[in-house]
Amino acid sequence: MLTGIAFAIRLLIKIAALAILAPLIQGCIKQFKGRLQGRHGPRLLQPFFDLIKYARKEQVISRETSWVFSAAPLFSFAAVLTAALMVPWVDRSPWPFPADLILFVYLLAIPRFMMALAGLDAAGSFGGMASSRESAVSALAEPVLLLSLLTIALPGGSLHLEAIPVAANSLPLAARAGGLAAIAFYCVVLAEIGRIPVDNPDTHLELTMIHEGMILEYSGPLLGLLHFTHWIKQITLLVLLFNVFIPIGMMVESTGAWTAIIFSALIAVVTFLAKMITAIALLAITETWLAKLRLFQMMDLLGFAFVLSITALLFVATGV
Amino acid sequence: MILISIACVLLFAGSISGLFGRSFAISGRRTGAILQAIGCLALTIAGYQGLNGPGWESVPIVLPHLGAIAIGMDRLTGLFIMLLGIMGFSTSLFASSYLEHLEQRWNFHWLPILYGIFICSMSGVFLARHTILFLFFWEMMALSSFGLVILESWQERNRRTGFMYLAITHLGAALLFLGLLWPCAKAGLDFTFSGWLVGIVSMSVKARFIVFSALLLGFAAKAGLVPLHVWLPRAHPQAPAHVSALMSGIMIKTGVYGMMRFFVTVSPLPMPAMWGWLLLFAGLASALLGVLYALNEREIKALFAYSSIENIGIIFMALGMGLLFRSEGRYALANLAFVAALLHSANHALFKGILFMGAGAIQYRTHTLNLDELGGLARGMPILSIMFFVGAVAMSGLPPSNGFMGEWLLYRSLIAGFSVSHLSWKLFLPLIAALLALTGALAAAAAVKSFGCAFLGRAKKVDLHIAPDPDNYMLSGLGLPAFCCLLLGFFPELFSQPIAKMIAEFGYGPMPQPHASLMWPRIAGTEGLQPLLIASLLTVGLLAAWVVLKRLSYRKDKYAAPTDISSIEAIRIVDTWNCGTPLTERMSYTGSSFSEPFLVNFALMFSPRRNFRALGSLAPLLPTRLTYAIRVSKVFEDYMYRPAIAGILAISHSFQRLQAGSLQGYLSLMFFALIVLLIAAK
Amino acid sequence: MMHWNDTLISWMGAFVLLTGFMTVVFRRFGNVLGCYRLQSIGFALATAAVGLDLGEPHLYALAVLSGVIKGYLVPNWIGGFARRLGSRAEEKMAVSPAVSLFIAGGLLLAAHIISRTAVGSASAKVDDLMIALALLLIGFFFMVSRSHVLSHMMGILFMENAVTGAVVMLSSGLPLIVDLGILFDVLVGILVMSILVFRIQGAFDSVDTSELTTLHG
Amino acid sequence: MTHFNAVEGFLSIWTIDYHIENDRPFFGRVERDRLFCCLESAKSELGARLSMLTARDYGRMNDRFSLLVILDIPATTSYLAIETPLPDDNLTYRSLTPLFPNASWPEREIRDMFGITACDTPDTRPFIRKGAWPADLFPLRKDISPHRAYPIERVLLPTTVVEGEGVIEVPVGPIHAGIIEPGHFRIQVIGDTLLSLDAQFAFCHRGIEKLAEGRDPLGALLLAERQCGTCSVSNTLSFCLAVENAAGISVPPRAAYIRVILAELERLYNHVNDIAAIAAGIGMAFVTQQGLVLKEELQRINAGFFGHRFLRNVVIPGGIRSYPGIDPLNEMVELLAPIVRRLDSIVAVAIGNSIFQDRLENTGILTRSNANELGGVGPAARASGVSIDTRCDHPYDGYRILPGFDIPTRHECDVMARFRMRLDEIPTTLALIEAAVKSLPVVSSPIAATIPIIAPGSWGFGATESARGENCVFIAFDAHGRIDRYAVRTASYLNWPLIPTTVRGNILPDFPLINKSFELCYADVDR
Repeated sequence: MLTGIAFAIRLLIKIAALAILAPLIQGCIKQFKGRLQGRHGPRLLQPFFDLIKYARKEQVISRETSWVFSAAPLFSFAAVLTAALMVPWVDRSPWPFPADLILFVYLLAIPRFMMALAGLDAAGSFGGMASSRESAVSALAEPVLLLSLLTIALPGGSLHLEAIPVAANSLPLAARAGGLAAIAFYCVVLAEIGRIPVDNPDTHLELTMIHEGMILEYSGPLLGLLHFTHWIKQITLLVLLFNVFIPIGMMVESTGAWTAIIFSALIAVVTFLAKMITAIALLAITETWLAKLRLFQMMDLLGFAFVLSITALLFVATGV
Repeated sequence: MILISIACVLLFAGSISGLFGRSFAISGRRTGAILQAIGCLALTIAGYQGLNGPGWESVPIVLPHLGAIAIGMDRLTGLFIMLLGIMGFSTSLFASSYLEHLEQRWNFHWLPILYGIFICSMSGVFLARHTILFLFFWEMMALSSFGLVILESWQERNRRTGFMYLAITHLGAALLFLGLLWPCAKAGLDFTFSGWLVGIVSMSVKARFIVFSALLLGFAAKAGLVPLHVWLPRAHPQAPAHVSALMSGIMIKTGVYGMMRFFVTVSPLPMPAMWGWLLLFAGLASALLGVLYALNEREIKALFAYSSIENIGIIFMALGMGLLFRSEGRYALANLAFVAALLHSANHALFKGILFMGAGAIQYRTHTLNLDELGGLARGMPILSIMFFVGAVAMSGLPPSNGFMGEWLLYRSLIAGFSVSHLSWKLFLPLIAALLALTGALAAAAAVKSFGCAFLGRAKKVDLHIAPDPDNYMLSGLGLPAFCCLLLGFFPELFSQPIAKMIAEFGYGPMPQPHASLMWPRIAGTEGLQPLLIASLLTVGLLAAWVVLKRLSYRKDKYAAPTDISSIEAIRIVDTWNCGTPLTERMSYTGSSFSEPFLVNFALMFSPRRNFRALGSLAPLLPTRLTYAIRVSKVFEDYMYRPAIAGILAISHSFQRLQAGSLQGYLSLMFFALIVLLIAAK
Repeated sequence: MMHWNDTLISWMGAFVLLTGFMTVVFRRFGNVLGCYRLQSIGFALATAAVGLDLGEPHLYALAVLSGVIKGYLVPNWIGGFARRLGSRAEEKMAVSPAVSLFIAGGLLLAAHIISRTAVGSASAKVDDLMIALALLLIGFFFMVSRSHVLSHMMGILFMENAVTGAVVMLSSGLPLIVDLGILFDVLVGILVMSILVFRIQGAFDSVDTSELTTLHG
Repeated sequence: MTHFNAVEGFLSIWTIDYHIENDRPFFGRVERDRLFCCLESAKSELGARLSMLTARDYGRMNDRFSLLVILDIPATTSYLAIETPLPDDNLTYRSLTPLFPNASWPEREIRDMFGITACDTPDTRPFIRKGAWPADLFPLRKDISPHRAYPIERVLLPTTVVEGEGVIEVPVGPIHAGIIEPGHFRIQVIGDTLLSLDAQFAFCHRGIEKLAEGRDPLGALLLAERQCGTCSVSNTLSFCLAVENAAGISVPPRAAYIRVILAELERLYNHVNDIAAIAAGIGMAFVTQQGLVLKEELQRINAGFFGHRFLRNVVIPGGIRSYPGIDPLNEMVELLAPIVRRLDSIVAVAIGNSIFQDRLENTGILTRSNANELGGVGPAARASGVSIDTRCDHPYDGYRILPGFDIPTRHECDVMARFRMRLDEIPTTLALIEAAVKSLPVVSSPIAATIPIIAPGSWGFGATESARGENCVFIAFDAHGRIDRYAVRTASYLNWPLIPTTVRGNILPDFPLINKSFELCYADVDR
């Protein structure tokens, strides 16, 4: 009973943190990117204002659409939220929750599947185009996502996300395998959250869109939900990148003295925030430094990531 | 036993309508189909009992020389019989309405007859405990399905497909004759399964290798494993939809059944690791090639046929993992892999049944299966689209569908291989897991293509007004497997527990614990999924979002008069954004366009040859006519079968030259033959 | 917990391998040159770390020297020279980047098997040897898969890097004079090759070796 | 003078009557049935290029309509105008498209506006008319009032579809997601492979040519200036040159130099803008933003020294209205140099980026023969090895007197070549501005010649090089010295048809990039 209540409280805290941090991180990335490009950039809180604006708008829906159109954002949101709750943020204590790695990868496939369908639903060519591109990109991204995480998880023998850092018992990034897998994972993160060099999140140029193309027909609250979903996915993958490859400062087990727990929790939160700031800087610099790859050279980028994770696997398999 | 007899009687009773000619078959269509459905229901019950309860064996006939012709029921048989029953029930219900549009065919009366024989022979294959009987039913199954495939035999192409099917299936059967009868002969002409076992134990390693190779080739040909798959994507789309559903759902699983029966349950024999690797890599090749070719298909049924090859590949990968683990003595993990194989077999039967029947329903209404011509059906057929959607989700292996539960087990067993301290295991198994993820993502793309291009967007060449939801018979035919898909997604242990028990009864290692659905909260230190928990979390998220959205959507507009209906629901219906131009059906994405990026990305596999022409007097600058065509090569057909056939033809031509017709020629041939014989006999 | 210079060596190993993989992806000569630059710096750092590990001061000298020469001088030299040739993108790749990547992965595996049989799987040197061998093979593959003379030159440089890297990693370096000799040899090699390339371009108007298939008198 | 003799010989063979005057295009009148053969011979013997094809309505009872072909004879520095009277009962002529493929658009336009039909033309669709007025109404005829309103329907032209399974259409425009002018591109694709492109324009046709009729030169000047934003100077200059040509005057030297400065300032900010736009096409935000900053600075310089960001209200027929004086201009030249240096450093970032190179190189290849046959002009044609530049070929104003300057060309023919082309032209532009400022006479001579009363029935022709290529204007006056026919043909109008030949076989996401590498103007087509 007590564990149940504790679980519920942790769940609620995490949901609240997601609701605040996911849009905030988006705002920070945009702001920082703007600064790097010599612009002022939008306000940090702009994503919140956007959400409020979307919530107040009426919905404009195409007459060509079917039930899939309205259902897709809901399914995507539910799946991404579930996946986000699986990822450990500040503590590594076991989560009474199926935080299975394969499940995580497959949960992230649900929004892609649903949004690819939604893109086709409105009968316009832009949506279809985006769906087909998204399917092609994600087909290449999925094996790398799985393999780069597996290389870290396999030596420990557990596929549970919060168990991965514990199992590795050191800094995975410091080892060869960890470093290579981290680079591979970062490439996939860029592809998954639709950032340059794979997709340009700032463009609405009809012919080059991937993620924006699929949500072209959405408006009002549903569009807000989609953006929110996307931001949750973004923060989840970034947290995963940092917590798996640099599991520094995370709380281990909530036993011991009262003050010690509070102290370690404080440290965990501070390191977490530091990690997020690094992530923001990393993304913003990558996006300013690179331009968008040609559509079919995505294969090269993701193939590169795949070979890197295979190399990491080789190091792991030989036990060095 | 009684249930089986009842089922057979009912199935044949359903076929009777066909015996009295076409007009009688038309009038008795529904009655016959329902009789057959009830027969299948009896099969389901029998299978359920077999799966859960103790088995039985009986000897109806004892023949001279052949001994006791035994049939029997155990958990393995029970599983497949139950699947056959469920799918047979659904397809029969479906067929009761679906057959209507086939009534114009002159040979319509053959349909119920062959269909009855087909189901009966499949259950015979599962029930047989005697090699001769097994092979008899095997041949019956092949012949009846051949008959169903060539029903539309007035087209030359269809006849060729049929004969190709017959040729490969007979080649497989011949190998099975070798693999089944040789050990029996070794065991003193004891043709029962136990006799086969005795024979195989007494054989030398080399002979055993030949027997197992023959069996593997025979079963793989039936299952459609690469490279013996070429018949499958041609034969399945050609049969009527409900038959395709059975062929893809159950018939190719007879290969899996055979593998389980003759490879896995042969207790005393250690299988070398080579067999495991062989199955693993053949399965991987099937899975990848199958799904890639599926993506490239524009006909829905052909797409699903290739997807069947993919799923057979996944099942064989699991079988291969099981054999691998056994060769290492890791019996618990091996059992897990076998559970994965059987669970995925069951899952595939269910969702492929939905998808094929859904394709049939589409064809029934729109008379086309070309994804480049279809589109927008979801608005006319919402219920069908939802059922098809369930099938598509399961085909993509997304949680919380049953497809995911099967694939998850396979992932688990692949990854568990990392604990074995061989470098090849540690390196290849995670890699194969990654490639399985690639397959999964590509399968999801194929599912998006099939569902999206058929049900969403706009129809290209089809009048949607004539395409409402099909009638209740067809819908319930699809509904049962769709329901089962969801049920197994939430409660996979309904199937996996009996399967685990069955595997444990093989006598190796402990009973695997594949799923633990209702653990709440998680028991510390356990690895596993809680499907119900995932499903409930997903549902809670879904509902929360839905409620919030509904509140936002129904918010009253403060500026509008309260009587204004449109102000209550803040939703406006508009045209699709099309840059200010009217939307035409040519702008809705087609299947070919959807899969084009895959063609480019996997050009190595497809080697597409594009032919784009600009015609007209001022052609490159101001063309008046533009044409485009693409041809994609199929690796095994273009580089293996075609050269082989050409080679055989060339050889037979050269033999033909011997038939010169001159007497001296024949005489000299005979002379040479005589000399050769003399030398050989010395 | 690994000592920090072990970590550095380990990291540099992964890093040079990464640059090796990157070389086969890039179509463009400038990027390949950049990879070479990074790889040379990586090797120099690894050399320095090995020197620190073993307390061999001559390795520091070697690290500095090779870092400056191969990480700065040689790439700049070749870069200017490529500009004078006016080379654009390497358009004729016999194998597509994605496929070359997988071939490179296969070469890594082969290198692993070879180095295991050579050193014995228990030795800690397996991975170092594997990386060096893999880079050697990748450099060779790079030469095979490209047709531009400059790429061939780069392939030789990559292979040279791998050889010196292997020497340093495995035997903690040869006497300084030998290493210097190798370095000098490379410099002379580049000089000779660059003269040859100019001669080839003067004679054939092209430095694409796939077009140089007939013998000229 | 041999070229001159060749033209004269040609005219004497083919024409009914002809005029040769200094500083004016050669002029000849050809019978309708001989027109095609005449042009065929002009193309083969003189190497003529079609510069302008339009029609005139004299508004009288007999011999009312005539067809006007203006050819560019590259060997001479002059143009050749050929007029063909059309019989009133049969307003047709043999299509010139097989001869000059770039005649297709003007032929369609002439049919829409005058009702004069080309026979055997491969493309019979309307060009301007989009259902906004009845098919039997021809707006540029004299009996139609420009002030009548018609109900507007939304009509798209049919397009040539690509036959083949699974081929789909992608419509882009006329309403875009960004702030772009209205052009409609109907693209035939299979997946992301672009098979063919059909560009349709004139969704915002303003009838400028009709509105100019009946105005005096100063009244029409306002229209010419506002035809397009980014080619304002060039269009005005062409207009003024045509008026001056008709009036037979030349501008004072000070005005001639200031006009060069204006034209080059316009080129400069356009090129900087195009460079930023190409970077935007591949999502290279840093280069885009910095490029746009520089463009803004250049436009502020325009505003600061000439009073208008688009340099309007300076050029007038006969000269210029005003200029800031020599010292401020010297100051301006000093302001320009650092901007160009900053541009160089920004561009170096882009060109050093391998993704940038990968995206631009070998993308959107405009072959030299296609550029030649379709009569491409401007930096786009020069990037494909076609050395064509009005400033050299037909020098006007200050370009006649300024010392020689080089016109760079490139031969790679791809987007990168067009990108670098603009970079290559910037030093020339700077040098020209500097030279013009240096040569500016100090003495206070007049800055504008007075336009005399223009002789009834006289006509003039002017051509200038804008940032996109040759912009031409033909003006004819009526008996009262008011404009009777004002015909404009801009560089964009000639270069748009190049794009479909360029994009075929590329991938769809590269189309915006290729489009931006031409950076053509829509308003110039929808004039």
